[in-house]
Amino acid sequence: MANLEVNLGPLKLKNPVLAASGTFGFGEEYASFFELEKLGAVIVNSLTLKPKQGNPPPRIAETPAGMLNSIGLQNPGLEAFLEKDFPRLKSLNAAVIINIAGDTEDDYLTLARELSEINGILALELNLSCPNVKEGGIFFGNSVDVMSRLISKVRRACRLPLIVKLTPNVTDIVELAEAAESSGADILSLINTLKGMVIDVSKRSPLLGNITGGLSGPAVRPVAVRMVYEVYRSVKIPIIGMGGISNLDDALQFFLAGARAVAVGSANFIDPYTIPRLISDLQQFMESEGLHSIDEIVGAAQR
Amino acid sequence: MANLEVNLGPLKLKNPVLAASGTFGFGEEYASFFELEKLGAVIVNSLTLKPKQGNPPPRIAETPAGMLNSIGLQNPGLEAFLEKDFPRLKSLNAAVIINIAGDTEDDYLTLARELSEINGILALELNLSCPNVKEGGIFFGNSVDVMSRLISKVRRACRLPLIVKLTPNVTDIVELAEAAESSGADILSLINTLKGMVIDVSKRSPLLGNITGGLSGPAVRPVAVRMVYEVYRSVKIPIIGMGGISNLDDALQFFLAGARAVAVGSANFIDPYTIPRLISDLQQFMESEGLHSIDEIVGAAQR
Amino acid sequence: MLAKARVLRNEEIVPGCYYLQLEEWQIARGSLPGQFLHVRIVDNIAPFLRRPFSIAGAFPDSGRVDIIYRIVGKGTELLSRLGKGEYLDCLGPLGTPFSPARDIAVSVLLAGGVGIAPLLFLARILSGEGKKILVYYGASTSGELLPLKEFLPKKAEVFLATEDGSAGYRGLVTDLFESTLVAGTRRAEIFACGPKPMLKILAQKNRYWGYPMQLSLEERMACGIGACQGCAVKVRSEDDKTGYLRVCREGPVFDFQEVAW
Amino acid sequence: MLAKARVLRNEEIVPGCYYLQLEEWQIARGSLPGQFLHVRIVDNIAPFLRRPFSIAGAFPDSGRVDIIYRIVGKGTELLSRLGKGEYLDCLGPLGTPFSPARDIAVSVLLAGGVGIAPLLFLARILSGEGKKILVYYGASTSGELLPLKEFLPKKAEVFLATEDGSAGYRGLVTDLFESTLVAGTRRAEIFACGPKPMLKILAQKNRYWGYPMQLSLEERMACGIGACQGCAVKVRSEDDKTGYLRVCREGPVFDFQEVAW
Ligand SMILES: Cc1cc2nc3c(=O)[nH]c(=O)nc-3n(C[C@H](O)[C@H](O)[C@H](O)COP(=O)(O)OP(=O)(O)OC[C@H]3O[C@@H](n4cnc5c(N)ncnc54)[C@H](O)[C@@H]3O)c2cc1C
Ligand SMILES: Cc1cc2nc3c(=O)[nH]c(=O)nc-3n(C[C@H](O)[C@H](O)[C@H](O)COP(=O)(O)OP(=O)(O)OC[C@H]3O[C@@H](n4cnc5c(N)ncnc54)[C@H](O)[C@@H]3O)c2cc1C
Ligand SMILES: Cc1cc2nc3c(=O)[nH]c(=O)nc-3n(C[C@H](O)[C@H](O)[C@H](O)COP(=O)(O)O)c2cc1C
Ligand SMILES: Cc1cc2nc3c(=O)[nH]c(=O)nc-3n(C[C@H](O)[C@H](O)[C@H](O)COP(=O)(O)O)c2cc1C
Ligand code: FES
Ligand code: FES
Repeated sequence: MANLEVNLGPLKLKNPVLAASGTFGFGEEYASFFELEKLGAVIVNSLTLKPKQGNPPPRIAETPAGMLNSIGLQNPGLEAFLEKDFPRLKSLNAAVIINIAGDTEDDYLTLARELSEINGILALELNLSCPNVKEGGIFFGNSVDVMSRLISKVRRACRLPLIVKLTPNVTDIVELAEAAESSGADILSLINTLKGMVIDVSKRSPLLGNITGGLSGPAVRPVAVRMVYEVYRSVKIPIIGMGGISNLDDALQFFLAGARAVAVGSANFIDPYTIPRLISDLQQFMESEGLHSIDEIVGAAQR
Repeated sequence: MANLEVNLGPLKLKNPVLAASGTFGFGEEYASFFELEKLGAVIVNSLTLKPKQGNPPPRIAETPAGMLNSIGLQNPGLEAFLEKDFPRLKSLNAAVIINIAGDTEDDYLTLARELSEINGILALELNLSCPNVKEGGIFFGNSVDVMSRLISKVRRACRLPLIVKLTPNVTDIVELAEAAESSGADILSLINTLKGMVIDVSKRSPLLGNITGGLSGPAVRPVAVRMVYEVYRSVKIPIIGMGGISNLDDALQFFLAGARAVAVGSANFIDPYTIPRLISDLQQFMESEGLHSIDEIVGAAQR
Repeated sequence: MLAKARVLRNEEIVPGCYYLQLEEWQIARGSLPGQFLHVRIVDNIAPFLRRPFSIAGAFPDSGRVDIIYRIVGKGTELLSRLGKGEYLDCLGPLGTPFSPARDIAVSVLLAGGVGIAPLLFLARILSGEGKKILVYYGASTSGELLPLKEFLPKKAEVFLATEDGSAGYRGLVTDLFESTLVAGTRRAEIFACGPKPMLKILAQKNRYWGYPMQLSLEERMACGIGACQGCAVKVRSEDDKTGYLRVCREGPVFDFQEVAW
Repeated sequence: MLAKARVLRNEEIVPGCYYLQLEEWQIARGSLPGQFLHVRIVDNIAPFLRRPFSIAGAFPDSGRVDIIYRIVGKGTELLSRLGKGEYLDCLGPLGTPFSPARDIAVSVLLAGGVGIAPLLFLARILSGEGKKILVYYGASTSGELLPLKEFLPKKAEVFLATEDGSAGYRGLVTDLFESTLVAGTRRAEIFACGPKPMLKILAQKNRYWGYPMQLSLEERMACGIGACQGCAVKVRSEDDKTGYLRVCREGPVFDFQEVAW
């Protein structure tokens, strides 16, 4: 039987298919469909230091082959998470990666430090698509300097494998990827959502309560695959690819472009069995192609 | 009857629906479906100084709710265009806007100067999604400095209304739009294509001959509408909106976001009658809503 | 649960409004009034998201589950093309159902438009429990009113309102209800579903009337199961703090006092 | 032109391969062998682009236009679900047709797989002009071979090849043709359509054989009418310069000497 295990630098996964942050809650809901231990890992909803209410509704808009969301990082905050959600998630035998977000460097650092103390966390994923309130709202992930400083500090504050999730809303994704690598990231996640909006023509106003939202789903896949392809050529650390994956063919595009693992986001909403099906299709694919490890095809489309 | 005329600064159009550059050839093919004089204007294929062969095939890939193209600016060059294509286009009574592209500043300047001498051209559109060979391949549209310098020079070299077409593959579209305005652009076109790629899984290689291509179609519409919405707030010059428009509702999203005219691209490939139908639907809409001019709803969704 | 439900019937009953009967035994057995199905209309990327519809009836003995829907966009338009014998991908039953009080014998069901759907299911169940059912049902014009006889228990009393007066009371259904009301004289509880403005008016007025009242709300959904936080509705807790709850999980049925309009 | 063509028949004739008969009088009257239709499979955004298919037959007297297609992906899969009486949005006839020489009495039609489609149309027309028709037709296995009798004029002579030898000659159809060839003894012209590797081999060999030869090529298309430059094929002019021509406009039929492989 083909071996689905992968090593992403310091992070060892039983298989390379993850649930993307924000699309899988804290796992509970999907546990009624299948056993969470099947997953490579669950990347939980972005967690902030204090509880966050999130944005006013509507928060969801359908778009051609995709969707916009403006959840606004609604989450119970670190304390409640550690008390309630985390133990439940662990009791469901999920491999857990915690995605963290903040308004200031200090937020990230406190989260990283405190989560470092907790047993049973596989890795941290830094969500950099957040505006830095101290620097006038510039996004952590949009500026090489702001990002690099943050990553270096978090790197020192925490002993867990560090995944940095890059935003695609930038001129040069390669420059940011390289900076993340040299600031101490162990792994890169690509991509977060593209910034977009829908206007409700009948109301002559933006549809989302928050005006703009993040575009995800099959529509963005060509952008995501391109970014993985470009980043793979210029960094040495492993990449988790995501953006519009819903089946084996989609996932293989990412592996061939250079991702060593993939994450499934919006597709979970369409079919809750997307991830377990993808894992078993991948297993079958590897067997029929005689692959011993997914590494054999990672980056194979590079030329 | 509702008046469809619009003024985009110095550019007066009989209606606000244009054919987007690169998707309408030099007009000839569509002239067998309807009279080109119906259109607000035809923005022709990007024109370069010398003839350009374009990229190796395949040049087209279908994507979810969209497509990638890597035509690579194939065109006959200025001389042949002026000799053959332009007179034919004029004889079809089309209002003509010329989109120009170059590898160097000099290319753009020569094109702008020579086209300024020609009668019957409504405006020039600067395609900035081209790498500047002299500056090591950085895209004209990605850097405020490189772009601003180019626009200022072209501005001085030409007496025609100057449209600047921005690329969406940037961190801050507003910054670029403001720079284009202050360098002398009369009008902005948003958006060009998003950079993407598709991998042919069966061949384990990029599908397009050129590896990457430009994403267009309904998939990108949320990104395009958002950029028009953001740019409208910060510049005074008029905007031509485009990206995934195929019907009245799509076009209205752009008008409400802040575009004073729209252009239709990929949708022409799906239904060659898209533009004339959109014009008559728009006319009907304005009449049933009692609008005297499209200006009455431009930017109405801003809040 | 996720299931392929077979279409038994899918017919336009009044212009623009369809009655869809499905066969799916597990869903039929598990459903309670107020819950909904989240359906995937085509096995394709357009439309991308699932669509939520209230369960208008569930019959454990025949495996039947009903939905009543109005065509408003691409998804419902495609749904209307689904033929008998074809299959519909359904996630459900989802959400928190109505929770009628044991000891209140009179149930007022107040609906605007297609909001009647979940109340039809509720009426059947409550009637089976021996309760008295009063249905207040409004639409903009008579052509939009569903033929309720087909769906309601015989004993239910129906009061109609249309905005143009083409059937029943001329005006809003909330006004009709108010006009028939001798506040406080009768112990009853209200279950309502319809457009947001109607529910908002009801909630405001009921602060004076003082009935127990449950509302079924709508919000745009992605997952439908509680994972994405997409279907947020603003609520106010007893200590007057606001926050968001999920229409798909804590809802779609909420106590009227909970909702922060 | 753009037209809605009514489906007369849409049936699987060999596994994975469908025969589609359409009724559209103007297209039926205007079509020539080698031209194609660019069809929009659903009135929806998925799949987004049109799909090109060669015209396998056009009958001006009955308004019928035929297509033969193999299921390879989502578009053709959806096309196969189209039922009799439904309509298909067709753009066409498009492209430059085959241009047979007046004075050559023998026509060799050389096809691999579903590449036979445009040649069936050509055979009927050429046969009507009194020409002798030799059809060389190859596939990987006999199960993939279309029942040519149904489509070809009676007088046409057919030579089959399968790669596994399950029918006719064992091997490539190009080899079969070569093996029956006494070069230069006969005046004939060749029309070929099939997978690119097959056409490439043919083009190379024909430099020695020296027949007039026209090839029908495929390339991914967007507009189908010549506007987007998407369907580029590399060609070599007489002075050995290369450039790109459009499969949808200058093609799909090209002289074998023109194509730069
Ligand atoms: C819990 C619940 C129960 C519902 N029950 C019924 C019912 O019994 N009968 C009925 O006719 N309708 C019901 N609706 C509304 C129904 O979901 C929408 O009419 C439907 O989703 C519209 O889809 P569309 O593609 O036709 O419209 P479009 O406008 O094209 O849909 C675009 C997007 O907006 C969403 N959307 C549009 N309107 C609504 C809405 N009112 N509520 C939530 N999402 C919306 C769609 O789901 C989709 O994601 C219910 C909604 C909810 C939340
Ligand atoms: C001039 C011409 C004539 C053709 N005639 C026939 C015919 O008579 N019978 C037949 O079965 N097929 C024919 N083809 C090929 C046919 O167009 C493709 O098989 C079809 O487009 C595949 O669509 P799909 O959605 O099933 O496949 P997918 O692979 O899902 O399609 C994805 C995209 O790739 C394009 N594509 C995939 N394969 C091809 C191909 N071989 N050529 C061009 N585009 C392709 C599709 O059009 C679409 O844009 C012809 C192609 C051309 C260019
Ligand atoms: C509803 C929703 C909520 C999301 N929330 C988060 C989040 O909290 N943190 C984060 O880093 N990414 C978040 N994302 C982004 C996803 O993790 C993922 O990067 C993106 O959706 C692309 O993948 P997809 O196309 O498979 O959905 C969210 C996406 C969606 C659709
Ligand atoms: C096949 C194709 C070729 C294009 N060529 C050009 C071009 O030469 N110059 C240019 O400025 N934009 C070009 N574009 C971009 C379009 O003008 C337009 O900005 C973009 O496609 C978004 O609009 P749409 O989604 O309606 O297609 C091209 C687009 C397509 C699809
Ligand atoms: S729709 Fe996802 S939480 Fe309700
Ligand atoms: S497909 Fe557009 S030019 Fe041929």
